[in-house]
Amino acid sequence: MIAEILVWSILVAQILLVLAMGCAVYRMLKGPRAQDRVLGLDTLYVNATMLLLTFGIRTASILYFEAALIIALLGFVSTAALAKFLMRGEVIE
Amino acid sequence: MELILALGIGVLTGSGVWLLLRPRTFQVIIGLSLLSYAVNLFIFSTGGLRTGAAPVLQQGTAGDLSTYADPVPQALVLTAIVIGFATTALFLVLLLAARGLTGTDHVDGREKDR
Amino acid sequence: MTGWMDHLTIAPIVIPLLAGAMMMLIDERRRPLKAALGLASTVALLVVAVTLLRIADGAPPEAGAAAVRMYRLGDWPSFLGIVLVLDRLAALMLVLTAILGLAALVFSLARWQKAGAHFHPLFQFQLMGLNGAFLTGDLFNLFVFFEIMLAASYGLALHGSGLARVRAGLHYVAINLAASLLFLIGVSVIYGIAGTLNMAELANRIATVAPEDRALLEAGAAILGIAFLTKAGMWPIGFWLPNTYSTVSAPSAAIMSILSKVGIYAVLRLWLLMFGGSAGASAGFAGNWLLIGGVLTIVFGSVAVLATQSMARLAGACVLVSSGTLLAAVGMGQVAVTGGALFYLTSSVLAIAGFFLLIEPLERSREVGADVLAVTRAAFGEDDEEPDEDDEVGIAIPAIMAILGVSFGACALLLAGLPPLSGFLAKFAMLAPLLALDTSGDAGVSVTAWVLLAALILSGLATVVAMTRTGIDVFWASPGNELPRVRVVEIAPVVLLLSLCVALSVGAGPVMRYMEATAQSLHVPQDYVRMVLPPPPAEPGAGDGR
Amino acid sequence: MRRWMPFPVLTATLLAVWLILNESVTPGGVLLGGVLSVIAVRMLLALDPPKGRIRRVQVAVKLAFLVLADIIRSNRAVATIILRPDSGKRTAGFVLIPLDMRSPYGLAALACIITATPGTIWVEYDSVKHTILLHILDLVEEEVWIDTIKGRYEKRLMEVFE
Amino acid sequence: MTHLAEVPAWVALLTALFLLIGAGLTLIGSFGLLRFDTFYARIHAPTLGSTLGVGFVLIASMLFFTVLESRLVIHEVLITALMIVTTPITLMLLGRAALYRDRTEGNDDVPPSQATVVKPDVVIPEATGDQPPPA
Amino acid sequence: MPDALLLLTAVGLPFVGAIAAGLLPTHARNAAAWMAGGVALVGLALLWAAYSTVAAGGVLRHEIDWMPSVGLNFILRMDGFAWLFAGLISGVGALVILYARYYMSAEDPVPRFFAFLLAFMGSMMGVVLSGNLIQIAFFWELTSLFSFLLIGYWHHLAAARDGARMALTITATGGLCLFAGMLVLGHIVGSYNLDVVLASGDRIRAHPLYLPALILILLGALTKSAQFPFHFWLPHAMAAPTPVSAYLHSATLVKVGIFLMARLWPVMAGTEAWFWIVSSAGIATLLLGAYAAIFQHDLKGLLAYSTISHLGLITLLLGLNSRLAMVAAIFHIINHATFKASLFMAAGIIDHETGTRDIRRLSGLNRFMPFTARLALVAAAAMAGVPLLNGFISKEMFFAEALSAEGPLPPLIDILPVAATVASAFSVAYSLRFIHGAFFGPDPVDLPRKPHEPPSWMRFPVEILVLACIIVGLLPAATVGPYLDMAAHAALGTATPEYSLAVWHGFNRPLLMSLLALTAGVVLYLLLQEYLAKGVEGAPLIRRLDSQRLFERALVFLSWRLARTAEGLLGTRRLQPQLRLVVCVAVLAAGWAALLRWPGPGNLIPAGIDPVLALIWAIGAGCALGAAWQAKFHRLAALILLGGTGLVTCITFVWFSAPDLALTQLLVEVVTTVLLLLGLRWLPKRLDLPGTRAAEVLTRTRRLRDLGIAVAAGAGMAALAFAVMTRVPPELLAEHFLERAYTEGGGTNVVNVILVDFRGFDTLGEITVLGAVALTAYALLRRFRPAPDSVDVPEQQRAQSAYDIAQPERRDGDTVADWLLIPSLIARLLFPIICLVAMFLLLRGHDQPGGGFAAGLTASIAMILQYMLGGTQWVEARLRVLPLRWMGIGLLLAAGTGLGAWAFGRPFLTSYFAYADLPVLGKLPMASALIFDVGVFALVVGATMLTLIALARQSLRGHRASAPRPADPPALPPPVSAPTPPPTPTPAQTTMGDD
Ligand code: NA
Ligand code: NA
Repeated sequence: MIAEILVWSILVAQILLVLAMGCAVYRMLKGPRAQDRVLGLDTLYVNATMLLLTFGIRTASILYFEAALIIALLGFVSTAALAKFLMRGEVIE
Repeated sequence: MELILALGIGVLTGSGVWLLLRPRTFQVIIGLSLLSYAVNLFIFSTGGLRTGAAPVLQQGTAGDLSTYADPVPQALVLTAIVIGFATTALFLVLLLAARGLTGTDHVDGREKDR
Repeated sequence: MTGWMDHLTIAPIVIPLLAGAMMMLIDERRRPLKAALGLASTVALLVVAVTLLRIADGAPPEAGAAAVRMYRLGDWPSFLGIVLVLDRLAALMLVLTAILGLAALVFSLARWQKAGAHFHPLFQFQLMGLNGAFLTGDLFNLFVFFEIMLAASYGLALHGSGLARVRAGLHYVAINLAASLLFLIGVSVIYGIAGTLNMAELANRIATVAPEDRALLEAGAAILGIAFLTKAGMWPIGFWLPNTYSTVSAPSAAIMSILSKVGIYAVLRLWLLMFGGSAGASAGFAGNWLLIGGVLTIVFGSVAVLATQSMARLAGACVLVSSGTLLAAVGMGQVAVTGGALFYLTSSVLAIAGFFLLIEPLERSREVGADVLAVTRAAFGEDDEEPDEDDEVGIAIPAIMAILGVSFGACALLLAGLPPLSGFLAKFAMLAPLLALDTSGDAGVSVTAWVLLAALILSGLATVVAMTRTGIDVFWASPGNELPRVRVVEIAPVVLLLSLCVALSVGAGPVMRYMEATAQSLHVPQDYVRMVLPPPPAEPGAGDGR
Repeated sequence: MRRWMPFPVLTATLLAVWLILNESVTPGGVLLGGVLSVIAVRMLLALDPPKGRIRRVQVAVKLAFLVLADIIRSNRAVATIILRPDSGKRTAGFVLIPLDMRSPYGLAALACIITATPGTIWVEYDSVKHTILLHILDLVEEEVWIDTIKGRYEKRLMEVFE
Repeated sequence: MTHLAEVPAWVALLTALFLLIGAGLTLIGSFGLLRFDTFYARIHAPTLGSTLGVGFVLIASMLFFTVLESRLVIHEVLITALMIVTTPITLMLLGRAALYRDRTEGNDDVPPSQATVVKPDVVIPEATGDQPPPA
Repeated sequence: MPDALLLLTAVGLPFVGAIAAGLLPTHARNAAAWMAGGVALVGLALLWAAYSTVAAGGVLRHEIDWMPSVGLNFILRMDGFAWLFAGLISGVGALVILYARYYMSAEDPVPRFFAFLLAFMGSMMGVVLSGNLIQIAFFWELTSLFSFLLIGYWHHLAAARDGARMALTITATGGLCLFAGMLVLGHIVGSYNLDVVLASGDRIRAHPLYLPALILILLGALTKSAQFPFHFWLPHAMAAPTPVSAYLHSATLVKVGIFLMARLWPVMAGTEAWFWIVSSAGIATLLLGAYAAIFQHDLKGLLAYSTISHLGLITLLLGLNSRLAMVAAIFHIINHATFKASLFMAAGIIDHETGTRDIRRLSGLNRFMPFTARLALVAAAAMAGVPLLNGFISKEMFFAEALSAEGPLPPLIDILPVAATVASAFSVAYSLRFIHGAFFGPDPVDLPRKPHEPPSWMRFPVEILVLACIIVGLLPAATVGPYLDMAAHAALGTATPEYSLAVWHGFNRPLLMSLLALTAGVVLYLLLQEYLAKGVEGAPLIRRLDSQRLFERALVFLSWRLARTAEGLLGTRRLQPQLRLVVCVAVLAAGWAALLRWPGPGNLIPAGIDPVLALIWAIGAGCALGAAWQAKFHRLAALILLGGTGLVTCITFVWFSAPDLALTQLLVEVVTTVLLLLGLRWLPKRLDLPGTRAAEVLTRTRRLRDLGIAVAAGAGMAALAFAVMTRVPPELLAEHFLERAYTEGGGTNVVNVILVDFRGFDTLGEITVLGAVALTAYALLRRFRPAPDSVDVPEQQRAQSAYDIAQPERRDGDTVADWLLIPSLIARLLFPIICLVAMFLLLRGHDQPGGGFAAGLTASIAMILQYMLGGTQWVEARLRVLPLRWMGIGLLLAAGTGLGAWAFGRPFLTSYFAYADLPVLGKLPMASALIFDVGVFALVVGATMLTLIALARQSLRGHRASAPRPADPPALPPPVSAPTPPPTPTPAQTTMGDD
């Protein structure tokens, strides 16, 4: 029963997170400005980190931790690059 | 589950092919990237889809296919990702060189007559 | 596995790898050192390749002992790990690669090595990729070596940069990337259905594939085939080939003349291994398509030969004709024809490479292409190239026009398949068994044989017309040009390659015997399979002491 | 010691990160982690990080809890704004805040705090006029925000870093 | 999913609760991306996820694995710390970039730069390949 | 002398001589002539040595293995027939060489001439002495080749080039047909050996492939022998030096076709097809050639058409299927060789001494070169068939055959005597024209040179030949009789008919015809005087039938216009159609293969659909479609959406148990995004400009088609993926890997063990790819030249810089410095942490997700971040990454690990692992695979950095281009083609960061 609750709540949490990702993707698709799209991508990365963590719980496996760690550590690099491009027209000067 | 992934692969392939056939080099490189996602997923999927069965063994044991996913496609995909990464980089540099020399980003290095 | 000789099989891969890696550590300004290293490596490759050829040819086929040598990488059992397999075909291709490599490298010493950065390591990787592709007995490893070969060829194709080269290079890379994706799809379908990547094991399993899976397996093979055929330049997916080959630098083009044959090699190897006589329901799969594709390629190649004015494009079109010929011959699926086709392959690879190397000195005498190099050398950007200290110092060789003329004539004869050089014998070696194929009754010459005969004759004719036109243009109709400055290192490789064709012509008997033995073992790959996958008890106790 | 370990806090932090990553504390692991941490710090030194160190750890810890509380509060506030049906009537806006703090580490910490706290974001910094421009989702009164930032965070951060 | 039954009930319940709170907060934050009508409002939205959202999920994860594996599993702490440090970088960079773009376009609803002199000819239209989508 | 040596010398010596002559210095004309003459004389001596055997009906034979397995041996064979031809080749050859010694001018590179001539002679010998069908074709093509070189010897003349090309095109084409015909003939007989072939006449004629073989072989023979309708190349070949014409068109080249027809006559003639083809070609050629010859104004042109006509005569004789006619043909071959060679030489003398060959300008030369005139008169008389000369005798034989011919075509048979007489009359007319036009009449005016007799040695060959004409004409049986007999017997075997060689056969019908022809010829010539005096070019009636023009047009059309059109239609040089074809062909091939045998159901039951993953894929699909939609006008959006797709792919990898893949995918994703963004800066702006309506419709159609292809490819791929996913093969390789990864590979992360151990070779290859690509990218970027419109510093930077400058209290670069102040500080602090994580991933890769590649990318990203937020110059002043060194060391490490196994007598890449039990530190895994992985790591770092840095450094170029500052080392000249950028107020600041 308890396990059942856990299973379901993980599922619900994941669905919530995926919906959150959907919101982010909406911004990526819709814009209207480039900064909105970048913001969407950044949000998508954050949400994906959490999705991976919930997935770890769901499968009781810590093997997916590294992927989440990498997103947290390096996911910002691409968004930072995009922001730099918007501000300076060039990523590396 | 298989159906979802298959459809996903299909959409990626379709989008990739569409872009591959476009006239701008940037479109082509995005298309190639999408296609390599599709192909990587495809290779990956040939080993069958297993959830929560990463092929990482317990210390000191031998594994078997009933508890672990097929590691071979994964290894192949890893190689394919690396090679795909390398070739994407090369294609990018090349399209920049072409853009610089020809002045256009058309795949043929010259604008088609309107 | 103890003797050093045992490791010889992998030497063709390791030598250029080490040479290339070492070159990365050498400063770009110390080019003579790199060149010396490259030369040493390539000469070593030639020696090794010839030794391997002798080893592969050691056991006569009728003696029952297989002329196949296997090298198990990582000491894993052959079905498990990656194996290298040396048989006559692989050895032949290795020797060809080494010869072309040496010729192209020597040629490049005159000026091309300086036309851009990192020529030498890329060249070594090119050789490594080619050798690996010929040696490997594993389908995915074949992909990897294809990629090495292609990656290096991208570099060599773009070597020297410049508008035309980059424009054609873009197409070349784009299409090959697409083809590589197809390669991957094909390989993974085959793995997903047959469950193995080892080519010998694959040959074993093909007959036992469940009927409901067979369609997928064949679809995978078809996709794989398209990948190979794209690289081989088959019509209508090989238009990139003449465009690319005609723009790349001469030494790159020379080495690329075998690159297009890798696609053919792969088709030959895999098709005969997978869909040979023992493939059960799949035997002979898509053979007709190879034949049709081959003939269409010959036709298109001939048209392109006629339609072109530049020598480089002409050479590119000749590559198409040669590819088409080989595909059609392979598609016949007959041992004797395959033997002739291998002879043809050897002859045409040498001839086309020689022609590519010849074109540049010839173009130099004409004003049109004279400053191609100058343009590409126009330093642009962060250029820290050393000044061209000795570029124009080279003395014009006496009677150079005569040497160039004779060489051109030899190329024309070889490409058109006219006597007395090996091109003629090669055609004969394919056509004679082709006509003799079906001697049941008196009528016996099949329609396909007629078609192929006609295609070959007409392609020869087209080549004669085009080469005559070009030759007259270059040698006869433009008397005003001054003698081109050609260095010995530029003309020597051409002479070497063409002399080899003469040698092929004179020594046609033994050469043909080798080719026939090769074809025989390709068509009856049991020896190959048995050698790669020995009976179970032979499995060594792996793991101990690892 | 200084020579080999110029940033002891950072080195220790790195070692901790290493041990947490490896999820084990064995002598070998500590030794390896220590060596790697020292090397990593030396690599950082090559990049000329500005001088500066944490002077008052206590304040720092207090500030951390304060920020945590603020974050929780702001989360609630922002969530409410998002879910409120009449969120269109918000009074979002920019506010310009003059700063006294000069320490780059302090500024960095302040930026992290402000940006990490939902509802506020650091938009622009002017090194000539020493002002920051913030965007605030629920800007009721500018002065309140200036006081909050300066009094609540900047003062404490200056204690820590200057 | 047998292993999920291996943890005690309280752990399971707490894990479930934290997960739902974290995911819910994240969704609310992301929902803000849809709700708000200006970029500067939207830029606040993801912080919900990157602070408490991720925090709750990480607590859930730490709790769950610590109990499941019967050892202290705290490496999730790293993720929290990194999130707190890296998210601001992105948002700060992005916010300022947006401000620049809005200023050069002369949008009214952003504060002008604190310039004392602005040369009229320095206003240059956007440079990226990103035009507003055609109507 | 042994047969072998004799035969090999006969064929080989000319080639050896050719090479020797070719190596002589350009001015060594005497040496070359002596050498050539010597070779010809040796040839004659050899024939003399062989005569006794051959005359006794014997055959000299020598066989060498060549390609025995395909039935091709090098066989030399000399019988009487071949002997006769060899004699003509050597004899006429010797005379021509002597003649040429005096004919060729000092300016010509004579050694080359003799080299070609000797090579040609060798090829001719090869043809006549071949004992193998393929070998005949082999030497046949060589004769075409060397005749091409001889005809084009004076290649500075356009006529020589065109003539040579035409000759080669026609004869080589024929040669290829002949080759095919020989293949078929060999297939019919089952052997290429001439002896076997000559013994299989009945089999050949009865074979269903007889007709194809016959047609192909005759195509070769008739083209070579200039038979209608392939005759037109021959007159154009007259652009050759006259010795060449004398040689090629009297005794050798054009006789090769005749030789072959005669050689194969016993086995291929005697059928209706033979009669039809050969005799009709012969009669047409005979008449046409003779008719056209009358109207030529060029002496050599006249001789050329007369040659055509005489070749037609011989062909006609061969076509009559009569043995006696065959003998007559052989006889006429000899006669024609003698009188025609001498006439060519005479024409050459006239040309040489007067400077022209135009009959309209020549006149009365008899007074200036009486001796030559007399010689020419006799030779021309022989050509005209005047009694007491050799031409008369063979012509009589021809008339006799014409009268007695039988065949399947009665009308042809009926007109044969008439045609023979008419042609003979024509030949009288053109012979008269030759002699009368050149030697008689008033003194010539306005000749380029003052005519006089040639050097006596130059006339000598003519004298010899004319003497032969007379002697044979007077005493045929005593002189040529034995040789003709020998040749006929060799060609026909025992079935040689009785014939008599006599000057006088009584007053019979052939004689009547001869007289008629002589009279008619004279009358005709007289009647034509007025017309010919007008000097109109070409023969009336057939002037419009200009085969040469037709040929040139056809050639240009076929080999040029048609080919270009066809190439355009069948091929393309544009990328889009090529890619479209590749995709379509792949889809069709796979579809065809799959539908050929419809696939059955899979053996796995698909798992239920997880709503989470389904939603994730909805997102992924949305991103992919969005990227496809936006990639043209919103590149940045497409790039961002691509990132979304990548993330979904990564989540999928996690979902289906592939943590390593997820990790790698993510890292690659980040680096790729940065990479593409770096590139975006150099791409042109794109505006959505509407085109014309027609263009819009076309575009829409194209897009619809591409959409169709994309949908088909996507659907096909989805179906294939589904099908493959739902089946698992009975035996999977994976089973073994899982079993042995730890026990034998020493690692728990099976994927990593596969990568560094089981299939480490793949990984070695993969990093080599990476290295090669990085080198290529670097090399390309070194030569990178930005497009003019993107060379400037980006607008944003200019605007921000201008803003800073406009503010009195700000310095240039403050805006960006303020903007990056905090991010760059945090990024610097993150640097050691990211490096630590990289190490972590590297060291644990063998057991847990990670590995060298992931670690290398992580470390690279750490560096990239610094470059991004600190600026290139700032970073490079502080950290010197030497990417090439990393790459080299990495590759050597990886390869060295492989080689290390050799020391232990194991194959390449055999791994070693153990757990070292150290004090304090405890058990530590020691695996060679780790060293390998470190190599991978180093290479990945090096390759990634090399590419990225090279790309990033291009930005510096923009700054330099807009403001070259002396402080920037190394100072570069601005690009040549780049327009001068608009002046900026002050130099742009490139150094960033907080200084
Ligand atoms: Na499968
Ligand atoms: Na915030």
